Amino acid sequence: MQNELFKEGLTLMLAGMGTVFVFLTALVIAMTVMSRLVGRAPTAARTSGATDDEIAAITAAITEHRRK
Amino acid sequence: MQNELFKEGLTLMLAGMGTVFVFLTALVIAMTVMSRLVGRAPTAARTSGATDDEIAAITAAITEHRRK
Amino acid sequence: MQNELFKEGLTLMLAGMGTVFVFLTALVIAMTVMSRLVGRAPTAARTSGATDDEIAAITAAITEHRRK
Amino acid sequence: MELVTEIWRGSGLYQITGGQAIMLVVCLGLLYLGIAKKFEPLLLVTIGFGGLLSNIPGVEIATGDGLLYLLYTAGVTNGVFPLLIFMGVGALTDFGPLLANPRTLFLGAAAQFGIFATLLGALGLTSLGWADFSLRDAAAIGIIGGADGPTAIYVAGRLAPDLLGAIAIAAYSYMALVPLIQPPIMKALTSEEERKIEMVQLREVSKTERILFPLVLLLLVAMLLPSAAPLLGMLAFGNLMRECGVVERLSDTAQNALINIVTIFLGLAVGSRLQADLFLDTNTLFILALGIVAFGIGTASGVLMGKLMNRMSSNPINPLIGAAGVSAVPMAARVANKVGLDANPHNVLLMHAMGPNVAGVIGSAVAAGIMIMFTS
Amino acid sequence: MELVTEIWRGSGLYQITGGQAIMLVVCLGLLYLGIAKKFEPLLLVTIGFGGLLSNIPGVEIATGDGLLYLLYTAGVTNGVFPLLIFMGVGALTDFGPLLANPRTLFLGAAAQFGIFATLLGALGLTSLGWADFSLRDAAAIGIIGGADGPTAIYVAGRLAPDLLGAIAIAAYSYMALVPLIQPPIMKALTSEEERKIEMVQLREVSKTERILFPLVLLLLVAMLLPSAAPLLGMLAFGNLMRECGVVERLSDTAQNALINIVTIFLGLAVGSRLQADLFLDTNTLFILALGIVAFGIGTASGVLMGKLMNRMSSNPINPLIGAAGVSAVPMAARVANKVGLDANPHNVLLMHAMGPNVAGVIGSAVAAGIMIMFTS
Amino acid sequence: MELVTEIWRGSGLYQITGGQAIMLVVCLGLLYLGIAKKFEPLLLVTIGFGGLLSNIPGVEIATGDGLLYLLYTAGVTNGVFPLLIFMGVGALTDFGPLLANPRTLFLGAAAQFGIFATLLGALGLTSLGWADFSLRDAAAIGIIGGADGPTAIYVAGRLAPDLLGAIAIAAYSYMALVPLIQPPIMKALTSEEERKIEMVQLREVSKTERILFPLVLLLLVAMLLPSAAPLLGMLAFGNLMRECGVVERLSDTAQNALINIVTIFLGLAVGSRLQADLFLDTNTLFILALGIVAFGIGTASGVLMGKLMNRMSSNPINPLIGAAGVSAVPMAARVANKVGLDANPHNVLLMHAMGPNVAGVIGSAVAAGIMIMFTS
Ligand code: NA
Ligand code: NA
Ligand code: NA
Repeated sequence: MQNELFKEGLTLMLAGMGTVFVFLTALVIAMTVMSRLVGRAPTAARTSGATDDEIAAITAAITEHRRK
Repeated sequence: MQNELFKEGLTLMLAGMGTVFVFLTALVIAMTVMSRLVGRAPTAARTSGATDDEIAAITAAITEHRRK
Repeated sequence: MQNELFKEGLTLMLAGMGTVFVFLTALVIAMTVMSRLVGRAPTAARTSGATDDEIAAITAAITEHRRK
Repeated sequence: MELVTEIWRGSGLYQITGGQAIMLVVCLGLLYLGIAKKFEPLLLVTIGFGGLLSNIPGVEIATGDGLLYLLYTAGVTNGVFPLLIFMGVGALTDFGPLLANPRTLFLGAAAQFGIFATLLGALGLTSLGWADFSLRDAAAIGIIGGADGPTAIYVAGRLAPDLLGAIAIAAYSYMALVPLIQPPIMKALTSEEERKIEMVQLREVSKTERILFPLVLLLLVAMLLPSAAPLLGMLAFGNLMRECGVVERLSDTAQNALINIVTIFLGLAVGSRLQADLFLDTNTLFILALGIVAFGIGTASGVLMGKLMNRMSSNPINPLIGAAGVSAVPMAARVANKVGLDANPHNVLLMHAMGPNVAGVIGSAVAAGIMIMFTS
Repeated sequence: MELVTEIWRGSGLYQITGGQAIMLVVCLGLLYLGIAKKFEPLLLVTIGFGGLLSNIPGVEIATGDGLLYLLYTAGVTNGVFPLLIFMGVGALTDFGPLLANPRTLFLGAAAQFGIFATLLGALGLTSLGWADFSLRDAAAIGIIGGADGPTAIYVAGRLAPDLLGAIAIAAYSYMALVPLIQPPIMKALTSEEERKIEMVQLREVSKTERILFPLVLLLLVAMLLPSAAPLLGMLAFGNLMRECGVVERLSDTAQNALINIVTIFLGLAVGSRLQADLFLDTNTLFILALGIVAFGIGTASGVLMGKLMNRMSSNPINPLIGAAGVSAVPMAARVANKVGLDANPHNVLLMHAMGPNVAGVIGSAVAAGIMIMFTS
Repeated sequence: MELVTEIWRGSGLYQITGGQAIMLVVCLGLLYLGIAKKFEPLLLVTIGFGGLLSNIPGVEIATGDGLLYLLYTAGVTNGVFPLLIFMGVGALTDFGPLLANPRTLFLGAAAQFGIFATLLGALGLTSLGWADFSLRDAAAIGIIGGADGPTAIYVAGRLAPDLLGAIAIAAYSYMALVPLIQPPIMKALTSEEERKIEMVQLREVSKTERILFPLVLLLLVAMLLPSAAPLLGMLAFGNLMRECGVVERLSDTAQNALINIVTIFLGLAVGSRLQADLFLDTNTLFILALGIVAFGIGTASGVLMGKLMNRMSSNPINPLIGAAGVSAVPMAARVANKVGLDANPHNVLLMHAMGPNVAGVIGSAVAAGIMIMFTS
């Protein structure tokens, strides 16, 4: 048994998942802060694909790329 | 006279034309067999450019590429 | 003071502007001669963007490239 | 007479090895899946045909100065092709749903557990003496669980070029099989009530937020995990071209001519790794087996994280959208939507699932960065 | 004063050689043929302009690290550009007429006799001591008779790079001259009755047959003549992308942006071989002379094979379509159609001639494979 | 614990230098100018983002085998990218106004004085011991005054690769600032009466003239100044494809897919020269200062030449169009038009200004050729 290598893998798993969560948590915070700062300034808002039409259009566009 | 070289050329000519015919004969056979096998299965047929319209369209398409 | 280098620059400036003018003068002459030779032969003339519509179209086209 | 012998000896029938014959059949199988079953056809058709070309005996196509080998060295070993594809994906992707609901990034994070569990699995096989994967090999195999083709090819090109063929095939095949792999796991881990949960409509996202998002992402990568910067940087660049509104001609080209050209080249180049002597190996079987485990674990951890978030959150979260966190854009989001509709015909989850879906792309690029940093 | 001398010595008027002056005139002639006469303009305009650039004295364009030299090494010596063009041609070509009537492949086979007769001619000139062509040179010259530009460039780049300029010029010029070269030969070898023969309408070809055809072609090449696999493989790949129906965006790009970019690069790169000291040579004159002989012999053998097949077949075959077997797609097919219409105004041969026409592309690629195998 | 330390040491926050932090801010500023102010967005967005990527600490992007470094060596040091852009510009440019009024070439000539004056300025700074520019450096800096991005990048890549980043930034920034830089100078040097001058309508230009123009230009370059042949040759090639009418598919691709792909690559590659240790330097400040002087002098000499020509000519010439001779197509022509309209609401100078505007492109390419010949 190459226990060394397996241990190294375990470390990498813990550090890896940890970093993924730390990074994405930081991104959540950064996006939230950014959105609030932007929200204060009056800007031309654009709907975020909330309608069914837009859902269809976006999916179609991505699908077209992946499926063709 | 470099007769050696010319003889080599003659050999290449005979072997070459021979191989071209052998290969294309094999292709004729393979295509025919393939078409028959496919023909047995019911498939959505598509006209093979047999109409005048299609003749025009195909020629135009190829011509467009070569002539422009 | 690196006078040598500065002098070399002066020379290059004189020679450079001189060559630019010589070259563009030659081009003016060549274009004029070419246009006259062509003018003799009867050719399908095409307006040189003299109308306001064309001005708009050309500017729009170039702008589209540079600005987008 | 001699000449006929020479031609016969030059023929494929004379020279072909058993391995090449098997690989020709395998590649025809990939083409069948791509064309008849429409499984990720952009890549399975190009990789499959590249594989056919690469197993023709006695001619330099995938070796020497053959076209496929030139493409492989020009764009795969150095990562150029996957990075350009990532730029195109960025130009094609709408991050609006993620901006409207940033918390779904956690779902994209959780689903990356499949990557690391698989890495551990590969090392476990090695510890047991069944396989012989190095840490770098295991990292590259794990990334299959990221369910993102260009990321997998990028990492494999860097860490384990010998395994690139098998890893790419596994990644694209399982991405195509997401509608078969995910639903049983999703149903097993959720109750009927959870699957019926309807989510609140997403808020509006302003143009400014859309423009700033790629820059925020890039700066965060730069500060926290530079080794993920090539992948996420090109994704952000493509998305900035898309959203900034002043370089539409570049964005169009990145989304069309350029990504298409690179896809053709990348597919052929990856196909060149399907040469029999590189591909036919017990390693390949292990990689295929580990890959499907990776997808399963990723799906499960995404769903479980969805359940956890639903309990902790004031706004209801349907745990099904967690399964979309594996990426496999947009297939996984559509699967989540479909399973949700089965439970509740009024439950349109698609847009909500797009958030974790694109979050999964970011998540696996982050995981790739960690792998590369840790093993180089 | 010294400076003026230096500028004068740097000028083209001071440095130009007689050969360069001649080549500038030759290249202007090529541009005239391409633009005013519309002879194969895609290649004659790009090659012609590349030739102009390459004969400007005293500047590195076609040498050193000049753009045209870089393009030449990047894509001509290794065959990359012709292979990508072949992929695009595959994506542009409809093999339906050939599938509807596979026997026309024999016409495409017969017309390749021009290739081998010319090879023999080149060696004959050498035997007589008039020229000094090696077997590889002769093979590359013969391929002009294939009437297919990318095939000629591919073979010349492999076997006789020194002759590439002359071979490419001969191939494209004579392809453009097909409407002048072929009709007299066609009329001399056929009777009025033969030219009036109407052919039965082609059968329908199913989508499945169209998809399987490139795969059948590839597998046959793999088994019988691997050395033709790069050319025919890329042709088959392009055609599979066209017909399979699931990768339309790749097929579009292969037919448009990609083939156009490569055509520009290939034309300029081939033009770089029109440098005076490479091109102005008695060899070039011999190549031009041999090339036209090749076209003539190819046309004649195609027509004669058509006569033979007409006698042996139950369905009537108009021998004129045999002339289309030289390739020169689609010009040769249109010439056959026109000569047929002259004899019988109701006789539309165009679609019937497209079969041998595309068969000629396959035939000359097969001949190219034999040449490469035999001489390497 | 060790691992956390390792991750922390791998992070950007740990590794970042002050210079990199400054450059990240500078690059965000370039993006702001490109996106919010719409200053030359095609290049400022791509260069700016490339600069961001290149200042991420601890990862090979702009160095080693990173993507941006590969792009830089593949297309900037050898001039390939700027030359392909020039081909696209040729395919996009209508030389009709210049053909209708060839004398406006003199305005394009005069405006190049900014180039040479700036060269002298750079050498003056060196003579004073303030800077340390070689003759090649000074020549590359001077070319900023040509107000033509690809020409500046081409010359800098050849003569002063170390200064390429600063030169490209200066060239594109000032081109974008033309509407602010030029009007005060134009108004200071002309009287109200001069600005009101209306010009006679341009004559018609035939298709033949349009086709012959790029050939005349090329042959003249070949005879008089071969060192300018790469730049002007590719410009002429693009324009010939545009005007000859027989290769529309190539012209379309040169104007769209190809120029867009190359613009993306060129922008990223130039951005790679914005690495802090290459860019942050007193030289950069001198280059930015000299660049704006170059624009000012070029504008002034164009206007003064316009005044001179107006006095010597029978047809009236509005001196404002002389300012368009700096190039910066089409911005400078639009500025001339606007200043003219301010003085006389019926005075549409746009088309008249397009002549000197495109003449300025030719003029600065000629100047580039002289610089390269003289300093190599
Ligand atoms: Na993922
Ligand atoms: Na042929
Ligand atoms: Na200029």
